[in-house]
Amino acid sequence: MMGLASYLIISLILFVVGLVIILSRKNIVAILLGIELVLNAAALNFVAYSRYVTNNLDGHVFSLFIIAIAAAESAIGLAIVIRFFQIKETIHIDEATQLRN
Amino acid sequence: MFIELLFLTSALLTVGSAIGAAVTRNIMHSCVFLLGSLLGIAGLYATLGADFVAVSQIMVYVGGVVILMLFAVMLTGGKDFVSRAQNLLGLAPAMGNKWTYTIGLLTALVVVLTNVKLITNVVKAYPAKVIGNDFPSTVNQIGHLLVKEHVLAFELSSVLLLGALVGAAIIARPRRQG
Amino acid sequence: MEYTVGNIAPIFLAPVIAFVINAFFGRKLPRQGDWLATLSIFISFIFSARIFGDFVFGTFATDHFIHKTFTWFDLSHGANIWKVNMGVYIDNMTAIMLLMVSGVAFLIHLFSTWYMDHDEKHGRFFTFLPLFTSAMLGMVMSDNLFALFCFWEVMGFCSYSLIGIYVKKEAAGDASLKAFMTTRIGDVFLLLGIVALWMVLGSVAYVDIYAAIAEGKFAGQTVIGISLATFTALCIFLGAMGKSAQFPLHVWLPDAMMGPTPGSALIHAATMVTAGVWVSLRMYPLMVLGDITWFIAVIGAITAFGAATVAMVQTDIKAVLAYSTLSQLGYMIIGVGVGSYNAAFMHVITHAVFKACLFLSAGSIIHTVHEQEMPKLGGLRKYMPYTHFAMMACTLAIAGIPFFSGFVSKDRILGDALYFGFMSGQNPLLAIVPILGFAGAGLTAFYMFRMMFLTFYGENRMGHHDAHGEDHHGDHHHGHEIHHEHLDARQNVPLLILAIFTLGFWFAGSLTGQGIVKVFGEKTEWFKVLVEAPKVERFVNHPREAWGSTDTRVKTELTKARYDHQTGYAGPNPDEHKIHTAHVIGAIASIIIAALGVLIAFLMYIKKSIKPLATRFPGYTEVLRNKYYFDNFYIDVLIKKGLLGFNRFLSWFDMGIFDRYAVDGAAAVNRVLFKASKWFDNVVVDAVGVDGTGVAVNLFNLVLRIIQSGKIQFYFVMLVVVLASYIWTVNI
Amino acid sequence: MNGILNWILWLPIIGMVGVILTPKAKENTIRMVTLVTTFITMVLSVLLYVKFDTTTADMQFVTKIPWISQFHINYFIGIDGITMLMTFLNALLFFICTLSSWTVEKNVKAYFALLLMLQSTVFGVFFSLDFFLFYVYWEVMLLPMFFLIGIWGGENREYAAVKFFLYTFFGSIFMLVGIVALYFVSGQGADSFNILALQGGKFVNETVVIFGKSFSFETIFFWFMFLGFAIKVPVFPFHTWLPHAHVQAPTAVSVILAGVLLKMGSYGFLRIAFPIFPQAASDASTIIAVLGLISVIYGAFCAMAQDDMKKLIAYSSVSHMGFVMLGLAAMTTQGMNGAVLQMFNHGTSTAMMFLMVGVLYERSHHRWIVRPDGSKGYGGLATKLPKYTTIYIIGLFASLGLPGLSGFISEALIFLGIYEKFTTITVIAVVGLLLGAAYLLWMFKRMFFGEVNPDIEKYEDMNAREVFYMIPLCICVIVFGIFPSPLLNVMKASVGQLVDLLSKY
Repeated sequence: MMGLASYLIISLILFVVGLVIILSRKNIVAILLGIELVLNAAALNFVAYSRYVTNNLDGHVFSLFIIAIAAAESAIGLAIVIRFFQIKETIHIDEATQLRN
Repeated sequence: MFIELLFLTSALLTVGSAIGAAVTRNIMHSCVFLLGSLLGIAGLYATLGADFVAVSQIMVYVGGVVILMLFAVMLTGGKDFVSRAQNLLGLAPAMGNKWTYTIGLLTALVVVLTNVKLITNVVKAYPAKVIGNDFPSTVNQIGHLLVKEHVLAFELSSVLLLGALVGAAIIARPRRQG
Repeated sequence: MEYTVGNIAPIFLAPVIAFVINAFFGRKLPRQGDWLATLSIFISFIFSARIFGDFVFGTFATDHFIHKTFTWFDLSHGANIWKVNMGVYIDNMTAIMLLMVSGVAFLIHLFSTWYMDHDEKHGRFFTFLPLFTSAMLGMVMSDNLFALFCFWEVMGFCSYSLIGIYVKKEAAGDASLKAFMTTRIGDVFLLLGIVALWMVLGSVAYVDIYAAIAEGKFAGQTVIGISLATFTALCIFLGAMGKSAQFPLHVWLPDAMMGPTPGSALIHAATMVTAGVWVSLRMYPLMVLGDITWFIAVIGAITAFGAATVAMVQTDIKAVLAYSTLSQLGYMIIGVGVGSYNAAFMHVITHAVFKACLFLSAGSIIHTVHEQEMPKLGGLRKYMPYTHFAMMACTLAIAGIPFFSGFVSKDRILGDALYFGFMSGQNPLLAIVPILGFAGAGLTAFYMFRMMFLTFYGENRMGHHDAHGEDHHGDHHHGHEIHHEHLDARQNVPLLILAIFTLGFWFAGSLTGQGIVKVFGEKTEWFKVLVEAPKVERFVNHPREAWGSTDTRVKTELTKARYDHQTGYAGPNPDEHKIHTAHVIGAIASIIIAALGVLIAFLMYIKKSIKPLATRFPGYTEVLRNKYYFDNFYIDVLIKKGLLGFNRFLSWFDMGIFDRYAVDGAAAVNRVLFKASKWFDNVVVDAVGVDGTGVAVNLFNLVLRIIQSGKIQFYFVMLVVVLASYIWTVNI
Repeated sequence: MNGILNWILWLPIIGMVGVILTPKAKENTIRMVTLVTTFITMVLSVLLYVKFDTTTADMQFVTKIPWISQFHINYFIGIDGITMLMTFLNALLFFICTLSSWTVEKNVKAYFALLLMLQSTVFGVFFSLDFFLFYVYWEVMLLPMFFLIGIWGGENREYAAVKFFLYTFFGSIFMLVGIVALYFVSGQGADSFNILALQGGKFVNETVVIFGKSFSFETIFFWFMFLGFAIKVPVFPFHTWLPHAHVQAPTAVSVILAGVLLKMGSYGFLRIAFPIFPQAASDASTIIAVLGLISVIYGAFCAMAQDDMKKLIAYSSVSHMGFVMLGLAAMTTQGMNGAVLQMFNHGTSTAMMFLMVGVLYERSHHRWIVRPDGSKGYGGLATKLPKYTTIYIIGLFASLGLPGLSGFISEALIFLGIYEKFTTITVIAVVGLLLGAAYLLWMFKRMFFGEVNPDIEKYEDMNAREVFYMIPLCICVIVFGIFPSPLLNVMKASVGQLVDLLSKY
């Protein structure tokens, strides 16, 4: 039951769910939430491979960096959301059109 | 046996919460489901013998990111919490409607098919390897790795975090209109 | 005589230096540098006169030439040799032309210092005039078509600048634009011809082209289905048509009279417009090889006759002269076409002298009385005796009265045309050439004397109108108070000098022009002897000198020869008898016709016993006044015809724009096309093709449109799809 | 000695740092720093010209330092004859543009910093001999350009900036694919990113399998590169970004855009597309020539229809760059030399035209030759602004190819070059010369002749600064029109080498 394949499948499910959230939601916070899931799927893959394939700890280190960067990213992202909300009074993604044309 | 139980519960928690987060139409609920999913992942890390990563996961995500998200949801005034009906400008509902979900699921299908293909290859390449239940502590080794081999990335990520911190503060700072 | 850089280059460089100095410091010089320009032309004149003396007064034989070259730039690399050589090519024709150009230009500069005095454009005028003169001298001296083209265009630029010199007049802008663009049509063809010759023969030096003709290098070469010789000859002649204002491209020359009169005299009468004739003469062997001489003759005949008819009804004194220039250029082109090489070139020279003088006389009149409408002039003979004398001499010359230069040159052209049209066994339709030629000659006599009679004879009509009461110069020559003309070194001495050279014997060597009463004794008929169509065989392996080297060739004595229009003096021509007959008939006929023309003019305008044209043939006069509706045809009809067709097609999207231009006649028919392409560019390619929301016809549209939609999620979908398709196709 | 080139490349960056360190309020200091930097760069480029060895076609002043050694990416720069001309042009135009930008008031510091950054990146594109470095500079160049148009542009600036960016980016994506493909095909060895080592038709026999079908490697990737460079030139179907960008960009940026950036496209053909894929280039020459011809004629027709001065000159750029493409397609000594010379000459003459438009715009704040309501935008300028008119005439006639000014020789060489290969195209292309004269002189007539328009009564003639920065261009246009040898001698060895290579295919 516990093999590389099962971890990969869990990671795939997480990734797909994150992707569905990103693609189907128009709420910026929700999109960020989806991104977190996608990142976690990737990190999980790293650790799984690290255990079952390479047998060293580089995967762990990498997932630690992913965690760090995801934290930074969500901090910035959420700050932008707040700022965006102050300007636009909404956090609907389709309103973010300042750069178009 | 304990490990397998832990794996099972963690996996169910992870997948179930993730799907819940995707399905629910309330952003608050979504965040809480995310919390569950992240906890499940921490459990999965534990089953892989990645104790340090699991703890970091709980501390950073559960303690930091999700809380931050909840704050953001609240700070944005509670609007768009739940699925809006068709509103001004004819925008799609904030938490998605059947069209957006259709697109999302179609894309997901593509991704799943693609990945299944990849995973089968991977599984063929690395046939199931029985790993003993020995879980030595990784903290010591990770510490060495971080300050020796990966020291540049480590330092850079610290700078990045600092920059993100300051940047986030500057961006989110309310400005006087005028 | 040795020729080095030192005694050839100043001819060209002296006016260039004057141009540069006047262009930068003209305003600071006394009299805005007009003396400098005049002086520089005089220096050119001195050096030209020396060359003329060497070549003409018996030092060299007919086929002698100086050819010095230098490399302008060099694109050789490795074994691939390709150089652009420039050089000086001086033969008898060049020597004569140099003297004529620098001499006439000097006199016109001298006159201009009087004419342009106190004019607001004085400085600018004396900047462009030396530049023009240098370009003309350079063109005459250059040894290849490419250099000729360069100077040709610079002359066009000077012409453009001088026509448009009075920038405040809208009409000056129109006229200058028209002049430049019309000649440019010919120019691009000339360039095309040069390019074709260059790439096939490897050189465009005259001597190399002659050698190539002699060696038969043209045989079998074709360009887009036409033989190379015909194609290049036609291209070069089209260039000549533009510059020499021949029939379909003639419309610019009358308008070019917007410029100051001395400028018109130099550029649009004496020199620049003869550049076309010059290049046709230089490339005469090519024209013969390409078999387009009949075409040249017909074009010349149409121009000669058509312009003469229009000149009959013009009332502006400069317009009459402009159309007479057109007509005379037509005669030169006839001369080229019918093989009258020598006489065509002689007409270039004689015409330059008398037409420059006529224009200067007109300038003298205009500047004195401030009026150029002939019906408002009259009786000026008493007030302006010197101008009258000069103008009368020139009128006699242009009208083809015996003893004057025009008779000599034009009569020979007409004699050859007669032979060409009736006796040489050509296509009988080509008889049109001599018929139109002779008719034009009669008209020339008529309209020139009409001009003389209206201007200088009869009662003074100046009192009948308010002749520019205020004039900004502070002069007081107007109304009945025209002051009596004094002999002035700058006003009328140049005219009188030119008038002296309207006598025929200077050119013909004999008083009558037919070799009967000889004036020059031994060197009789120098012009006939020295100028002849190039004999191409002589140029195979011709000598060429680098700039630094001196001329070491053995000089041969001048060889005497009899005039013979097709084979030169190579031997007895079986047709010589016929040609001689044609010339005799031609001479007699042209004397009669000219006399008839003068007589009619006399009866019509002095005796008033014949009703003037306008009352006799009102309909035809109207046609003539409108210049055969050429301007209207080019501007209004072509545009409007083209426009209406396009309008129906395009009106659904933009009616107003086209409507506006339908009324405006300034643009050419191209305007319609331009508008269409603008629309095409903005609406179809740009808006629909790139920005348009229309169906995604091609990937490019699709990608741009999607990126521009700003929907980040769609972006994601595309990303995923692309990645997935990558994985599926790569087959990991 | 090799140091000069590095100095030229990095001096603008040093200047940019200087500008950034200067306090924002000291606007004149900022301008002076920029001016001094560009001036020294120009002096260095003249020095480079003096030291340049014209006898060889090899790269000179070469610097090669490993950068990312895992992928064999080097900091590898050097110049040959073609680049030498472009270097000089770039240095000259930026110096002039700095002077002409003296009147920019909005956010001076950022403007000059971006201008200097742009200069350095453009130098980088021209100097790079490493493919990766080339691509980096090619892309980085977009950044300052995007902001310069997007911030200091006209009323519709964002649209123009985004359009410019996307168009170029679209092209460079294809170029990137080509670079990666070359990297793999050439064996990922030490010279896989070395432009010089890739040259010479080494991939003639390579094939590439796409969707199971086999294609000629050369053909596929030549067209990929073609797309990237053709958009930059721009060649006919890809030209629509140019009028927008030109109309919206501030004067100096228009000058740089027309004067230097367009040349990057044709430079790409000369340095990359042709020598690396000679077989495909030689096969494609007819198509390139036809596209060039369409650009010439179509650009001229479009220019004729414009009422906006800048748009007119923008379309004239399309037309003139069409001549460059014709010359490149000829692949003969005359045509190639003519094309490179035309690149330089178009740089100077179009720069003059855009600068003159800028000078007038500062006085009138509009660019209408004929206003939308049909009235004249100007009229009688020749009476009112004599100095301006004189310089304008020089630029105008240089643009339309009057012999004695620079444009003529290059156009004549191009015609000579294409005649043998594409006779029919030559016959049609000469019409472009005619149209070129028509639209320029017609514009001149509508603006400068006639009664003085009451609007322009208050305009002042060009001041000393404006005259000063026009003088170098006037000298270039006149001197190189009469003596083209200084330019031709520099480039003919390099061009000859390329012609020799192409003539084998």
